[in-house]
Amino acid sequence: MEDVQEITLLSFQIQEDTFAVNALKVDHILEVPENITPVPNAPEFIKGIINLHGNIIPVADMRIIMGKEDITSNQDNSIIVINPANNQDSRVGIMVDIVKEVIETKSSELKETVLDGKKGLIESFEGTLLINDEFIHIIDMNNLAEIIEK
Amino acid sequence: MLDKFKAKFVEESMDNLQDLEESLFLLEKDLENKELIERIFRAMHSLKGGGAMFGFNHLSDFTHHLETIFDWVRNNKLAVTSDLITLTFSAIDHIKNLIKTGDLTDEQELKGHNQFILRLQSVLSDSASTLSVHSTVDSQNINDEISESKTYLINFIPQEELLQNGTNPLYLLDDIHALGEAISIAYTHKVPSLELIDITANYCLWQILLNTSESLNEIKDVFIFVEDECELQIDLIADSNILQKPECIEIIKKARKGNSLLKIEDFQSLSQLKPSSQELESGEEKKKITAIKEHKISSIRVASHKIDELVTLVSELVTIQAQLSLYSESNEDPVIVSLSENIQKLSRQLRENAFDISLIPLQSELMRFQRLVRDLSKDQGKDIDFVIEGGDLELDKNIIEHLTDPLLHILRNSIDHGIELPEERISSGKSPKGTILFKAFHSGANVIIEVSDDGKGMDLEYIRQKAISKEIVDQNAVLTDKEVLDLLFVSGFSTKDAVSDVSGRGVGMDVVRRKIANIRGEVSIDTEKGKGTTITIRLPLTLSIIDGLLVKVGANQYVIPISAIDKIHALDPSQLKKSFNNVVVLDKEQIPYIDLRKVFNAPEVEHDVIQMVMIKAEDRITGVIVDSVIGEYQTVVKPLGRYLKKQEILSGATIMGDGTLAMVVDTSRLLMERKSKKVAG
Amino acid sequence: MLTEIKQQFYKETLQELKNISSDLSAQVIDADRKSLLVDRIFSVSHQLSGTGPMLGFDMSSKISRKLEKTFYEIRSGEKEVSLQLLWQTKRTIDFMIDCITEENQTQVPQQ
Amino acid sequence: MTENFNVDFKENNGQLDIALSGQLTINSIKKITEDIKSHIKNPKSVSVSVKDVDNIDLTFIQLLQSIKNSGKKNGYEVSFSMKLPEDLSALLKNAGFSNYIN
Repeated sequence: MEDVQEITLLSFQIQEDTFAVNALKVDHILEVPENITPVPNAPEFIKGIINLHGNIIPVADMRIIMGKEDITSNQDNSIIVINPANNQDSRVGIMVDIVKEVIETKSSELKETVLDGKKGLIESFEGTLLINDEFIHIIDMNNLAEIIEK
Repeated sequence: MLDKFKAKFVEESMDNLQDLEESLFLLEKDLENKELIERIFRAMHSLKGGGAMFGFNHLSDFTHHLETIFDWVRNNKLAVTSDLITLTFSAIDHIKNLIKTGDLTDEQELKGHNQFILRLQSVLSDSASTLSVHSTVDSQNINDEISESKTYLINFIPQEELLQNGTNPLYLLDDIHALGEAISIAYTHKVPSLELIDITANYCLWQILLNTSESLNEIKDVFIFVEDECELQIDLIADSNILQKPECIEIIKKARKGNSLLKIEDFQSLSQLKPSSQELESGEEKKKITAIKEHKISSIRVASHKIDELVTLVSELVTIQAQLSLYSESNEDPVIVSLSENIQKLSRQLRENAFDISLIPLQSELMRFQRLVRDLSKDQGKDIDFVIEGGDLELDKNIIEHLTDPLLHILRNSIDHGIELPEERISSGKSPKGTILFKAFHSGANVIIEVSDDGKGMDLEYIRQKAISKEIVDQNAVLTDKEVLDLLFVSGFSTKDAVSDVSGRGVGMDVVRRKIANIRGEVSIDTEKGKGTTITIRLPLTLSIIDGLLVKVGANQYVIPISAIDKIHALDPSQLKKSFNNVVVLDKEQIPYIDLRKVFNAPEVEHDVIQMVMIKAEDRITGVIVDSVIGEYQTVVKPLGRYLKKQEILSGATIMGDGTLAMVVDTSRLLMERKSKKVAG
Repeated sequence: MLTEIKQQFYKETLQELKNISSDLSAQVIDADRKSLLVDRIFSVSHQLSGTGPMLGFDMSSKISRKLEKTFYEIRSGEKEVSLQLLWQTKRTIDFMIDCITEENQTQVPQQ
Repeated sequence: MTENFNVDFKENNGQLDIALSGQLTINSIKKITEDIKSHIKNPKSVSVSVKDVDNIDLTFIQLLQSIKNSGKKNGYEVSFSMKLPEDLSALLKNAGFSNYIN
């Protein structure tokens, strides 16, 4: 058996689904700025680049990555800047419908993620948490980074 | 915490190794340079010590053997040979490996490691015979070594207890004589008469004149176990052997007779040493020590990420400052305007300083090049003089990091395929020794690095034929020499199977060009059959700042590096419509062009006039169509990062004064893209 | 009991000193053996200077303290091993052999 | 412990001859010194001859010097004659004591 670890998650909503990422690897949560500079010839899910305190951060639209069709924006949209490899180069913003909450839990609470059919481009999840009858799928950040990189 | 020290050790060891390699190179040219030998020994010594401390046991053990070899060398027990230097070089490689990997776990590697240690040990045992000869030769053949030997005056004044503690001073004096030619003067005037004597006490003291080529340490070590029981002073009195000079013999006679102690000054007239030679000597030593200290203080070690951070912060400051300027101009508050101007001045200086800090001398990488040339030429039996000019030139560390591999590749090509074997060179009327000249210099806002060899040059016809056989060019194509050479850069032109091919110069040049292009550099080749080849790399001074032309394409702003721009032309859009095959006629010249609006999929807007930026690359002009030109702009380039590295035409982005972003166009990539498309279809 | 311990100590120390002395007489001392020797010299001198006085080997332990100090420095890297140093070490070790032997002889009758 | 050195004295008309041999080192030097002290009463001259030496060290050289100094003080002549094996004479010579050897 694996050691039981305390984990801190940041959950967010993408339409009807709730996901979460490791909160320790979240650098910033931003409002969607007015101008995201589009990058020509980039994959569809790359919204563009933004200026975050003098650094260039690419922003990926999680709704497209998750295979959602409706990508109309609203006021609650946020960008979560994650840093999977803990260096400047690996920082990327992911655009989500709404940021929900910080969850403290234990690794033993995680269940294996079972998905009905493919959820967009993501191939692996670190697990699923059931809180108040709601499934929260924990995104494997490295997998996400690989997808954006491709 | 320990990890931090460990990382520091690794970093420092790498420095140490570099120093070691540098010294070895110098030693190879000057086999008996004591100072170098000492430096080498020191470097090994600290590697060993640090290695043990931080748990690099194999490293420590291995270096210990190497250190012993150089301990022998510095004690004249072992001569420096070219073989020894070669062995040491490969030992350094092994040490590097041990530093990177830590202790070995792989069976095979461990075996190799142990075999290497045996090799090192055999160096010592092989010299066994020479050793025993040497130590006896020392005293007899001392006259042959006059030039190297020095004369010391040793004052040995034991305490009374010396004998009770089991020391036999006669032996020590005998040992002094074994170090070279020596004359001892024993002073017995303190011996009391029978009635008063404590017979087991020591009453004698000695002065010894010693001429030896041994080090001061070796002399001191004679007295190692009596140092607490005696006064000992060793002074250099002459840089040569003065023992047989009549004046010296006279001085000694007098001292013996009169029981009067010799003084250093007594020998002044006898030596070439300047007055107060002894002070001079220690003064020199002091100077050396302070020199080292000063050296340490004059530079400090900073983790490179901290410099990156500094540059980032300064860039941010510059950006904010630009915003402030914009605001103050529109605000017309004289106080703010003047404050803003001051901040602008300061931040510009600060920026220049910060960029200057991130420059490092090319020197740091040269060692690897020297190693490569040395090792490869030895392997291949080629005699090559590797000349370096401009090694102190400074470049952005990020550029240097990316420059090393391509340069190694170019050098390898020069050695493998350029420089001929000595006999071959003789038969073609050249000196048997080939030369590779590595030259770095400034040229405007660029740095040029040239690697030229006086080897056999490239066979253009061969390259042409090969390109034809690979269906890269048409059989009937008429190509200039330059165009033929450009074929070398076409990817897939030369492949690995060509490595062993003697005419295969230019192997992997496509990779070289790509890597150089990544740091916004350009590569070109000049060659003359039979005479040699020159590869020229043109680089920007720094990666993080460029002078750019800000242009607009669609809704986006882009920066085109000024260095690539020849001039700007305004065009009537109708001129493009008339053109076919993307060529526009200007001043009766056909100019191929690239429409950035198409490349970037920007919606085509009707303009009265559009702008064509003329890009010059490799003597060709290509037009780049943009919607409008905004102006010149000096800017800090930020990388787009790993997620957007596929966007090859863009080399980065820059933050404008108002906080918006503009992307930087990589012109050479843009042109290449166009070329490869053309080649493809 | 003390006599036994003393004899044991004497025998072992003497043997090690003799071994070291003969190793030091070798024409060539390669690096490996050298570092081993340094360790051995340190440990025998350390032992003798520590335990020696308790067992009545006053003189030899006094001398061994010099070795101990020097070889401590060598092991910690403060001092280097020169040929001359090894030679002086051999001289000292040889003297210690004489010394410890004599001390053993002169004390045995008293026990 | 048997003595491994030998001291002989011959007195003739105020002329004292001292003959020494064997181990002339720190271990025996006290005895040798006592012996000599007890024999030197009020001589006219002292002649020390050293031969068949097994070993010699500084204490012995100092003893010789001390005898010489006593002679100077008390007004008698002191002379030495030393026959040493080659290694020992080299040792003394290297230590600056060549004037004691003949």
